[in-house]
Amino acid sequence: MADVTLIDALTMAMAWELEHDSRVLILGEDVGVNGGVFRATAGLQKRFGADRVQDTPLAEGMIAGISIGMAVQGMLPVAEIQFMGFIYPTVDQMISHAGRMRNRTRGRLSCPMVLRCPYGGGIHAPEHHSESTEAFFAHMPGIRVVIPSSPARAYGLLLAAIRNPDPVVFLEPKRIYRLNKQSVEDNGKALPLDVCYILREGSDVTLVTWGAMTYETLKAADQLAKSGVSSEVIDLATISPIDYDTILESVEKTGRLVIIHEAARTAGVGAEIAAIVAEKGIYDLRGPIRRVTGYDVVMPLFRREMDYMPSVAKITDTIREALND
Amino acid sequence: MADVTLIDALTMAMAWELEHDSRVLILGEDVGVNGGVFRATAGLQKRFGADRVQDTPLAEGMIAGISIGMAVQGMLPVAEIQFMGFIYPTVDQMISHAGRMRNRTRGRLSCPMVLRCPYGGGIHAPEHHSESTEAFFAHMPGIRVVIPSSPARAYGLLLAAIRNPDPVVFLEPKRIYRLNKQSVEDNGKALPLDVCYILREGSDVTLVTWGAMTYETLKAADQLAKSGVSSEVIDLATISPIDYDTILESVEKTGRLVIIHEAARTAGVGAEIAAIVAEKGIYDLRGPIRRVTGYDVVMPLFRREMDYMPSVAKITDTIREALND
Amino acid sequence: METIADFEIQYSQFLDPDGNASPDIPELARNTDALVDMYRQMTETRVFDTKAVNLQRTGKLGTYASCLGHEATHVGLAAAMNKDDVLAPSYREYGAMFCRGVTMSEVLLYWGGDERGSDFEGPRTDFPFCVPIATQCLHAAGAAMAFQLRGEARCAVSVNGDGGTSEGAFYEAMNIAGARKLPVVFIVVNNKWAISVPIELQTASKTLAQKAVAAGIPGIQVDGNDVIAVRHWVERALARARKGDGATLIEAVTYRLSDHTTADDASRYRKKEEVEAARKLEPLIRLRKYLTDLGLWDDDREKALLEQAAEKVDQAVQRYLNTPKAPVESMFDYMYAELPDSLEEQREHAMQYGDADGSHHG
Amino acid sequence: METIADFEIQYSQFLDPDGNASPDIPELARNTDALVDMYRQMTETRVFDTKAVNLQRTGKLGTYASCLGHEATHVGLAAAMNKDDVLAPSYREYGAMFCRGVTMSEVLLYWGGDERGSDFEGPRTDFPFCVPIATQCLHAAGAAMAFQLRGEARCAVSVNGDGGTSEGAFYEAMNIAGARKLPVVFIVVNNKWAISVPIELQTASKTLAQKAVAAGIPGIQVDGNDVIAVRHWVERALARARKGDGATLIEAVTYRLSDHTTADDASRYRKKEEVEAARKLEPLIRLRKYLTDLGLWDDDREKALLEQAAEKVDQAVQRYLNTPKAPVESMFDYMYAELPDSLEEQREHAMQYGDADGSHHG
Ligand SMILES: Cc1ncc(C[n+]2csc(CCOP(=O)(O)OP(=O)(O)O)c2C)c(N)n1
Ligand SMILES: Cc1ncc(C[n+]2csc(CCOP(=O)(O)OP(=O)(O)O)c2C)c(N)n1
Ligand SMILES: [Mg+2]
Ligand SMILES: [Mg+2]
Repeated sequence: MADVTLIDALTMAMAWELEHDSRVLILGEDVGVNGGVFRATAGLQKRFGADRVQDTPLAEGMIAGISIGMAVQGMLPVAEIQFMGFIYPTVDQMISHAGRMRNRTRGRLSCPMVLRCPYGGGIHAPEHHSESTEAFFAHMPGIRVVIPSSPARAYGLLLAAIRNPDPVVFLEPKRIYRLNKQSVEDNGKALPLDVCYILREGSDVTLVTWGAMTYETLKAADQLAKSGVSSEVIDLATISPIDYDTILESVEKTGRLVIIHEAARTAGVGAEIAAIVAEKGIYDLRGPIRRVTGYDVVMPLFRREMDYMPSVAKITDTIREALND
Repeated sequence: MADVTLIDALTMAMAWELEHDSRVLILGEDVGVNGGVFRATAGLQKRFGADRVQDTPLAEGMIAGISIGMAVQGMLPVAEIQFMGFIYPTVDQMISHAGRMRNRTRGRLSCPMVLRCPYGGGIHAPEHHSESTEAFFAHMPGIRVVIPSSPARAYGLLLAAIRNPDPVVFLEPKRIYRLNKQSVEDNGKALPLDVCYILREGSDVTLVTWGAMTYETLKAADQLAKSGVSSEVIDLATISPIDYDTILESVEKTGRLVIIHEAARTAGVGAEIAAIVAEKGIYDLRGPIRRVTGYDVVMPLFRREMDYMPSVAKITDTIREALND
Repeated sequence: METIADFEIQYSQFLDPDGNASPDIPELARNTDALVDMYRQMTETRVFDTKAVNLQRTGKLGTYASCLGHEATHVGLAAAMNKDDVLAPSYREYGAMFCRGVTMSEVLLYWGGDERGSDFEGPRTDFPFCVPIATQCLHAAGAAMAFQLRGEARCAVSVNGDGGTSEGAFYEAMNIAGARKLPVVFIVVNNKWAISVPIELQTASKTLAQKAVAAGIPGIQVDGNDVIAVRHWVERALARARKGDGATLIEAVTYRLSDHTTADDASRYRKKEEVEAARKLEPLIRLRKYLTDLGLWDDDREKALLEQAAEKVDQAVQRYLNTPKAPVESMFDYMYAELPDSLEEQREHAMQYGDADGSHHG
Repeated sequence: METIADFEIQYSQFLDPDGNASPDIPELARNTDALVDMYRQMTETRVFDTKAVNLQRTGKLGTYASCLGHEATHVGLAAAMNKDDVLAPSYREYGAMFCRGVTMSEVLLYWGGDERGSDFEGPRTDFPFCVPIATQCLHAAGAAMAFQLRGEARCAVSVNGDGGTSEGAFYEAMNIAGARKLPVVFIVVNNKWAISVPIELQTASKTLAQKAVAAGIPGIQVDGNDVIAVRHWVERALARARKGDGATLIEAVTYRLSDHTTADDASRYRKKEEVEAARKLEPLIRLRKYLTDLGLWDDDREKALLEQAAEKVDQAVQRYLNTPKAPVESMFDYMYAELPDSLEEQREHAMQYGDADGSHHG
């Protein structure tokens, strides 16, 4: 039982799988000698060799494309895209092939790959280094999308993603890579890939969020608890497919729903959650479904990035409005 | 006043702009001598020359990238992507540059380009030729998304798209390219880019749809009218930004909302409409917001494609359910 | 100024259009069984192709991409491969796919709008048809990397067209293959046209073989209508790859004698004369002449082969036409190894409506 | 077998590391004002670069990408351009941007997290910084197409790194430039490293200049630490492009003497010795020696230049540090020519919360 950060937990999970399954390999830009620009793969090449932890040339479409080729031929590639702002060249391969190989061949072939990518803002990074575009991948049939928000979930969900027989886009909230430590047992135990997590139980309002925003959301819940507001906080964790039973049960209990995400609002994943509840849970709702999200603008350069993002204040104010319905 | 099909109207609009604005040029695969695989640019190269109607090499990322370069330097490129299944290599250029040039340079530069692309299924086409992924572009800040559903709107909206000072993704419902004719005056009059159209007034239920699905939806409305159901049918037309006032007013009147689109359900544009109404119009709703959409699967090859798509039966049944709320 | 690197691109042809063999014709030209077998494959492919076009014309098949004129390139490249190598085709390499063991009815099912056409009975690990141009080049590179990592003596072969050489994916695949000495052969079928775009508009590069220079791998141009040249150079490239010496790019120069697909009308953009001239160079004539000169072929054998081929094709067509639609729910059942709960409801909805209710247009 | 195409890649250096001129040194080496001016630009750039790194270390600037060692390549390429040509840079070509008229405070604003850094006062039509690797190559090709269509005698110049040559966009841009004879020059700055990935892992291609062969355009490799060679060959390429003879690829070989950015620690992946060896080849030393030998330079002049440069940089830093944050709503106000109604509400929401309330982490 070691106390580890979220990023340490990811390294542990990759090491475990490299150790226990010879089909697993890591590839990406700077993942080898350098151990990744965020150090997620630090030490892995030294330990497992340059064949199994490979530095690739600089081409994301290539990384996705060869990962598909390898996965179809029996390997379990875990590819890293350095930042979500550079994931777009992979979109064609992911939607046109990764998500289709199994269906296209009626199960003759499959594509068990993982595309890892740090995402989100708030680290004072340069342009294109703060994107949150999980909605693109959530809209792709055949692709699973997973986002951990704690060291333990990072470990268990990444193991599950690597072992899953289908392609998984695994997005890592880099703002909380090293935010805090949690004791995680390195026991190779995976977590399920289609359940969300109730981080805090409550009865007045349901707050659905994921990734780094779980922290703003929990803080908002803490603040409001002082004034007697009981919030239920749900970490979506598996963005696609969505476990909406848990969300619907919670809304049935609370009657109020606020969705918080960092991505731009329009056609974000928050809209899907709202749509599901507006269909299946509408009679449980006491008032409007509200979203606290990034705005429909380009993520500003860092002097203004925090003004773009949902903040504790924005969240608490929105919850208060909801309570007045 | 000529009676023209939707695709004729697009050709007319491009011809008008080529004629009246020397900055306009058409480019894409097979758009020149061949006049486009759907003939949308038929005759334009002969009339305006190979400089202004250019056949490009086969590379969609290149087509988007050089269009951006041209637009930034004062041209008004109208690029054709042959099918939406091949639009994915443009995603990087569209989100990383087209939608950002103006903001990134504080207005010093801009990107007045149009990316035209036939989309949607139902024409018995081969694999990858039937995609409806408008949601990707709707989620990109700085990009407008427009979908016409009649010859008149095709003409007026394409003119507006070409004249718009910002990038526009213009998606063409190819299944209805030649479905029927309408008399359209070739007068260079553009339509506004952020209003939706009420195709049919009604009081019992609001049906929001776009593209080819307007036809299934209108048919469903006709059928139900026989049993006394009064449906209001709205053609969204401008997918981004969304004119939600019209939708909210309609829901205020009808109290019921059914959204119909061909794209896969999860994180589709229908979810955004549901989310907006669940926020701003919830008190007007008498029951659940329902969606009749493509399923969250890969568009099947054509023997089964119609089973994937919303049909008049699926729509009417869903509306009947809504009426029982 | 000093010269720090230089490159030469070679062209190879062993059988000229009249079936005359060049003096340096390789060993395999003496393997008469192999020659006859390739001729049979090429002929069967052509008979199949003609039939498929007719099926489309009579409404019994969807849009179909003819391979007329490509038979030598397709059969030659597959004949050079080992059974356990993998092919990453694009969409018109039937001659190659048949050699690999894909059945004619599978190809018809694919163009007939049925996914089961890609569930190849024969080559279980070959990649399926690939429509997004040049994306398969990366799959081949990835497959080669898998073989290399596992220490298997297998190779991957990808096939794309002249138009495909304009896509970034094509160069990215060659570059990683070069950097890693991957056991892969990239075959570019230069049939002079990408739908309506002639090769001259596609690139300023004088040959497509020279694009290999960008990746630091060897490139060669061969007469794609000469099955001996194609097979010989692909065999050489595969042997080299298997030895661990890395990737090769082979440009096979041929001509698309048909429309791009049955949805295309090539008369809009190219001259009859050009097509007629190209027809004289087509691959079957020269091989038949050569076999005849060697006393390995005559009219009777030809007649017998054509009958046999017609019968084989008819059987495949019957199998295809007699294949009932897959059940509606099949669109869900292969999306994931395990169907997520969230899709159950949609699956039931689809089943409830069964077949399309015909409310659609066009 | 016949040879159907051959290619040679040339290397050019006029000033060796010790400042000795080769006999074939071009005309421009006699333009003493030009030489001194380039030396001044290179020196100012280096002084700026050192200062920027310090600003980051002291928390006054965000992540910054140093250009240490690239000064000759950057200044040389821009010195070769006409004012009305356009530059499509990546993110570290400050020497080039300064020559083009971008101000030092603009560069600081950009790395300081302020969009106004890309609202260049000087070169209004130059492309802004471009972070997504190699995407700018296509913008340059598009710009060149615009100039060609309008019949303007202008050229576009794009700059990317050795790593950038692995991206498909780089090849797609060269290919269209070749096919259309576009007035564009592609400059590849081979500084041997792409963050931690050495050129040997990036590609098997012996030179990066030879990648031009794939597009049928000329490619040449020059010593990127020799400002005379860089400027000369870029001038030649631009003249050729202006004449309508099309695009050129120029590989400038230099070395990244700094970490990749201030967020990087190069000691993790490369040897001190390699860096020390490269330092001996850096561009300022040799030019200073050459100028000194020509009697155009001495210690007093050097001292004066350094003081002048320091002052200029300090002024820019002050301007940068004194620039207040842009208003919150500025994140909305440049998204569209006209803000859509649907964004009004979000804009007001953002304004209501004004500055960040500090509730965030990290
Ligand atoms: C990425 C992509 N863009 C466009 C298309 C549409 N398309 C199908 S075939 C084709 C031309 C391909 O030409 P080439 O590569 O020479 O192959 P050929 O058809 O001649 O065998 C085009 C543009 C496609 N399938 N994929
Ligand atoms: C498409 C893309 N992928 C990854 C990155 C992250 N990244 C920034 S710089 C860099 C290395 C670039 O190397 P090179 O092209 O040689 O340019 P250099 O930094 O050496 O000047 C990488 C991988 C990026 N900016 N864009
Ligand atoms: Mg072709
Ligand atoms: Mg570099």
